[in-house]
Amino acid sequence: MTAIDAPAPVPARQRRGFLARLLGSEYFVLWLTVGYFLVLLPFLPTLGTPANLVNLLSNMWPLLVVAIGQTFVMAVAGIDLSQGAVMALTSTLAAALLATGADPAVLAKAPIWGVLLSERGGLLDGRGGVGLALGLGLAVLAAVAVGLMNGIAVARFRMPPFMVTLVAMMIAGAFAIWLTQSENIRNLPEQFIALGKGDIVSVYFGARTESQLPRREVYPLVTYPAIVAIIVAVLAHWLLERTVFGRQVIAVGANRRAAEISGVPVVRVLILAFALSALFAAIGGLLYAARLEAGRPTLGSGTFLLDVIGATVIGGTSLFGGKARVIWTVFGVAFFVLLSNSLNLMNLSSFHVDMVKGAVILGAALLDVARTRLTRQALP
Amino acid sequence: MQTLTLAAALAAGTVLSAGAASAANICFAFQDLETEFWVAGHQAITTALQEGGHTVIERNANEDANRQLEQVRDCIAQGVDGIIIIPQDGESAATIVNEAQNADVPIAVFNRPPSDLSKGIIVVADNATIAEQAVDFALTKAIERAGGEPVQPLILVGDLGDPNAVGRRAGFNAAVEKHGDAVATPIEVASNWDAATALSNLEAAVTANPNIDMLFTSSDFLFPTIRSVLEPRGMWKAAGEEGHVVMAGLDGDATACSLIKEGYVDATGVQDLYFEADAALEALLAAMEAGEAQPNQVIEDPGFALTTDNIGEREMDMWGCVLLAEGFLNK
Amino acid sequence: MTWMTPLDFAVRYTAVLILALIVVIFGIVAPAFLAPGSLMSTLKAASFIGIAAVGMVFVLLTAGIDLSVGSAMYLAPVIAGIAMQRLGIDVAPALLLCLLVGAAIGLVNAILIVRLRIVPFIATLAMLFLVRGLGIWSTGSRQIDFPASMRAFGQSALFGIPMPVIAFAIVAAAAHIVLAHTAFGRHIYAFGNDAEAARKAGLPVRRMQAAVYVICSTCAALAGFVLISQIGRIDAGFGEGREFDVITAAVLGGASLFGGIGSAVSAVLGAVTVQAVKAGLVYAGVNLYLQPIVQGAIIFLAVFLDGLRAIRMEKQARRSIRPLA
Amino acid sequence: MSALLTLEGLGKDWFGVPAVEGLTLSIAPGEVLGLIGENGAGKSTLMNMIGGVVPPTRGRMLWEGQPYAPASAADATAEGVAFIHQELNLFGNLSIAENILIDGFPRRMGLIDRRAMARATEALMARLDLDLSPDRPVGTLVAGEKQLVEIAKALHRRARLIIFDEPTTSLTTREIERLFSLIDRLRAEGTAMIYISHILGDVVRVADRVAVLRDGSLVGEGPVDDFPVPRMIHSMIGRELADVFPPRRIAPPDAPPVLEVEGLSAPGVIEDVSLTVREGEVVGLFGLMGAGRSELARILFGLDPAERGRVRLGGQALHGGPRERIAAGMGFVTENRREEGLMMDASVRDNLALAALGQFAAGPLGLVDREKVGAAAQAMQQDLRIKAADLARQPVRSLSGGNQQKVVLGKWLLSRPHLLILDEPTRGVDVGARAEIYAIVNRLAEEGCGVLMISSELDELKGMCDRIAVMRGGEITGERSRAGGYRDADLVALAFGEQAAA
Repeated sequence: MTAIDAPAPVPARQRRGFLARLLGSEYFVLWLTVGYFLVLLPFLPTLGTPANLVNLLSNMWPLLVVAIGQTFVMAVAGIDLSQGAVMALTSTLAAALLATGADPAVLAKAPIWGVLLSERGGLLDGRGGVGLALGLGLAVLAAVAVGLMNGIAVARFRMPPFMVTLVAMMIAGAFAIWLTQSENIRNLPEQFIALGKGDIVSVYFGARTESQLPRREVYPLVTYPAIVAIIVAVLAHWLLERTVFGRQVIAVGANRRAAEISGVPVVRVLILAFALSALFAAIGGLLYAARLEAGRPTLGSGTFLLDVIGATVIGGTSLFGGKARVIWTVFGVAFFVLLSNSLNLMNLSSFHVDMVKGAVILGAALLDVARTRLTRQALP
Repeated sequence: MQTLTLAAALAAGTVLSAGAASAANICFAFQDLETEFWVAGHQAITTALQEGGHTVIERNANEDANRQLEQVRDCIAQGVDGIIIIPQDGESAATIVNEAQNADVPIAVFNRPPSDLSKGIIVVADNATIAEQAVDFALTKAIERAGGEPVQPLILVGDLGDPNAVGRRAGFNAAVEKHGDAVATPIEVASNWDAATALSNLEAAVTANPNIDMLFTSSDFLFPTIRSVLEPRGMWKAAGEEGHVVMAGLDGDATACSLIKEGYVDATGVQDLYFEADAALEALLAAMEAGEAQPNQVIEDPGFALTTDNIGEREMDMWGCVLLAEGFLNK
Repeated sequence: MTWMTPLDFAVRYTAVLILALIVVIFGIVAPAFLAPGSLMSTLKAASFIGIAAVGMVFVLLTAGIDLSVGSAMYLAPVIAGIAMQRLGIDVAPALLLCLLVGAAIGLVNAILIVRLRIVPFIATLAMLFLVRGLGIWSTGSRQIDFPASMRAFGQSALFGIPMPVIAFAIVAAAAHIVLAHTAFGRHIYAFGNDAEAARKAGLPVRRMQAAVYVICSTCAALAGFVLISQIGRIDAGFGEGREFDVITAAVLGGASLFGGIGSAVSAVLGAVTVQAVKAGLVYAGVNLYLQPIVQGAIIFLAVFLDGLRAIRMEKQARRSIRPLA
Repeated sequence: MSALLTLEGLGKDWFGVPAVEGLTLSIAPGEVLGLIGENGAGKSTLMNMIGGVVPPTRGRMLWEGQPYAPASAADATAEGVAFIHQELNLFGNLSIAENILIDGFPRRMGLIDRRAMARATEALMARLDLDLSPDRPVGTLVAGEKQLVEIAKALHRRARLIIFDEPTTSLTTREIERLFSLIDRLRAEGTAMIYISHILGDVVRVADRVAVLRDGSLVGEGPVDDFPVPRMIHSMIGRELADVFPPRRIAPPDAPPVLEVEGLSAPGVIEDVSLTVREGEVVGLFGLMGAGRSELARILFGLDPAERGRVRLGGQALHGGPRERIAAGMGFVTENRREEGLMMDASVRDNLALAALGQFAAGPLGLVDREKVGAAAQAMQQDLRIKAADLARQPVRSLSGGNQQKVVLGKWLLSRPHLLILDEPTRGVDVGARAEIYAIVNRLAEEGCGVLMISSELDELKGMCDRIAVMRGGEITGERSRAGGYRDADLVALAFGEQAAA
């Protein structure tokens, strides 16, 4: 239909059904997640136990940070396949700089040995909080450099994001493995590890009868990763929704040529979007490294990337650009994390897990399609 | 750290405690199921547990250490009585063991040792030394055959992101060094633990260097791939025949067993899968029985190289030969 | 255009020139790379990803994507292998069965995308898990050993040309004919260029869109079969992550992820280029840790040159108002 | 003469609201029916029913006396209905021949017979005086050529009813003449045609009969001779419309210049272009398609590079890209609002705010003040009378062409330009909205803004501009001022060059 004289949209009817309102809502994926949780709860009581909820949240935080980065790239109609490799690179570099010691039998052959890392530990070990901040900062900087290069290749040289970031994934990932000659770097300083699981507020359910609380029933509620992720999410939400830069990101994704003519610095916006993606991947990578207590050159490999992209897209962000919200990504990540957590709790044979996972993703997609159709009916 | 105590309205029910080992929930988290070794290990452990009347909760991490950590945490949240893991690598294993012990759940680590051996029930097999034994044997054979000429070895390296692959490569290199000038600089070929990659890379390597005398694969599962490269070139010959390339592998799977018997393969490094599985299970169940929440114990699997020389006496010590006898290779 | 400056020529045939350059450079570093046998073995190795990439081009032309190819190239040969083991069927019917399984996977993709209107990315992502799960479930994660006849087939050759290369050539030629010389093929290009206009023009849009997914999965199944027939065994991890290699090959050859641009030739070029780099690194004996880095750098360069080409062509198109003085 | 297509009491409801009501009308072979009406009058709905895109709610259609109920576009095509849309349905990545034969390739042994295809195409193209290789990709053609390809497609299908929807909007004068003589020829051959256009002069020129739609109903119908332009306008809008080109104070010739262009050249595109636009002045840029007008605009706006020459805005030399030019006070309404003007799926508000985002940002973080944006958008909506229900949610895609164009204008008005370049600002816009757009431009000029207006419609330029510069082959061939009087022949001669003037 041409848009020429499409009738003016019928004003939303006042008495729309509950279902239609639910499906049409911006928060659809949230309701989907909650619905999935509630439906499964009677069959999987463990799902709602405090211990599991704590797990759910702690699994969610780092993935969320990474997926928010992906959201920015998708908003400009790009894709970032290099996030996993960037995580690996960041975690390896940070660990090499900050380790409190290293085993020469394991790492002596690595190119970083004697340069960044030695028996006595990393270059920045033992310099207190400043050293820690510097080490993390340098590692993040390396990641951002990868992101900037991705962005420059895409924006200035018109290279397809898929290919650019795929190559970046190959190179950054292989570079990280080469740096340590495949070895993980252990002996991270206490403060670094605390970043991964240190709790700030914990709760205990039960009567206070014994003098010592049973460790198993103390649940970390507010943790460092939670705080990092929430700060990142709030800032990213602001950045995308409220700032000039954020609106320009959306404009570039919606119509690059129109954006350019309207004075949007398209090249700069594209480069920054890729840099942000790498930045957030790096932060996520540090959180993962901290909770695994090691710098890992293989972090984020395998199907991790599919989780990131899948969660972002399920949330509602479009792969074709111009349609992205951080809040959607929060919901998408919540759904994906709940999905894999519930699969863990279902006690499926490992021979069935993949099939169920595929089926649930399909189910979610189908619901989304139904919702789009219902809401489309409101507009001719 | 500040701990808030909330008097919860939730009645804290008595959680399943240890001592119920007679019919326990055991979480079995493994890193992958993609080669015969892991499939056989998985089968050995699950059947042993099920026969003991225990409930097995399986988790496959698909080679993702991070996912494995999440899976084990989910197991703990579910209130399992004990955990067996086949970790992705030593570093994540150490983290996971800590995690379990902090939650008072006994844990045993199977096959890949954590970098910290002081915690948990640990069954250790040293990839490097076992690989070194097998390669050493193969190189000795190859040097004998070469009659003075330096032997040209080739190694199919696994995924460089996998510590097992790296350990095996280290063992191979150690054996090569031991023989000094009798062995030329090895040709390294990447396989990424993938049959298709191994096929194309090995084919390229063999075309570039047709004069290979000895070949070591970091995992036995690649032998069929090797065969498909060597056979058309007339290099797939049994030990007695002209043009035999001396071959060694590692794992000790059923294919390797049959190939050793047929004379194509000369040696394979064996981890005693069944011993490892039994030892890990026994120690874990014993700890649960005793109500120990943080059992610590190191059990060593010395491993050995099954060779054309010792196959007569040690055949049934290799798990792959046992499987072979049971008809695992369903031809 | 009746004449071409060398630059125009370079712009027009970038992909071919890049491949030629790679072959020459590796040939200088490692002369063995240029031996006829070596080139043939490189082609043979390229056939695996190449066959699947040719199928992928169909999907990419419609601005779709198929992430399930890695799983299809696992499940289809697995089913064929099980049938060979249990029913004792021969290679030819097994191949047919394999292709049918591939087509069935494609049909499910097609139904999800065309009828249920799920975004291709999500639909095929779900299928990636579902199909692999089905394979793992049916094998119990164990390997499938094929009878000897399978390897006899896989290692056979015609006039000295290995079977995989022949299969690759047939698939590429057939795809080229379909895409360039049939109504169906041209309709795919039309659809990829402007789906709405294609619909308005009354083209059989839904049927066409369904067909490309069937073709893609069938090609993936064939790719898996051709590779596995050389080895005679399929392990549980086979094909995992290959979707990226397949898409890379297609895109490197010049196909666009946004539809309407690409050809069977581009998929062939892309697959052969990637494989030439990989093999070249092995011939040159480059350190294993550095191989992926060098490989990435070369692919980057190829994409970079292609980007320059696009920018230059754009400039040429703009200068059309008045003759250059 | 028996009717080819008859409509009997045809009606269509959208969500219970009638869009077309009780329409009875017929078209005979060899007849051209001019169909006019404002946007939203129901023309598209009617055409979609004839074209099989939507089924009617009430009434029926007859094709040569037989009931005609196409279930799809393909049905209608098979029956012999062809559309020449304003937005052409062509595939840029396919050749001319392939586009023409897209739904019926000649085949040999199952494959496309390329030689037969070329033959068929060449014959058709000869009929249309289109001198191009059939293998040329359509993406490389200019708009007029593309439309001829579209018509060739209809001819190839032996269409018996061809519906032209705003066919001349992107054509040059010569191409329009060619189109009209083509229509005459088709009429003589017995083809029935429906000609939809906002350019009423064109309707008078080609149509035999006129049908006027208003609010979904037929409000006037009869031979074209009974419908002089004023009556057409009256029927369409239901009231008298004052002169479409509202009178405007002529800018004083001594007003300070806003835009000064001196010797601007870009090899292969433009050569030695010099031009001045003063404060409050509307300067027209006339020329044939491909004369370099849009290219000049792109260079002025910093989208394409120039090799030599100077561009000054308010006395300041201009450098850099669009961003710098916008900051200096330039605005650019491109000829193609879908591709370059709007984010079609974004809301009206977001589109309006895009070029002036910086104005709405506050604080060191550059936070966009949403209330300020909302207020500005609302003010702009009222100011320009943009018909949209929900500025914050409604996607621009759902607006009519005229309202879309107003959104583009509004976007630039928000950035408060000193110089606004308009490239075909009324393309695909109906009479009512046109007048509104002209009024907006005039008001802008009165406020002191310089306007450079590119158009292929000579009437529009004559009605609006203080001066008209004519371009040909990338050069400015002459300039005329309103004071000196505009003569069509003179301007056209400048555009065509000497031989045409002779």
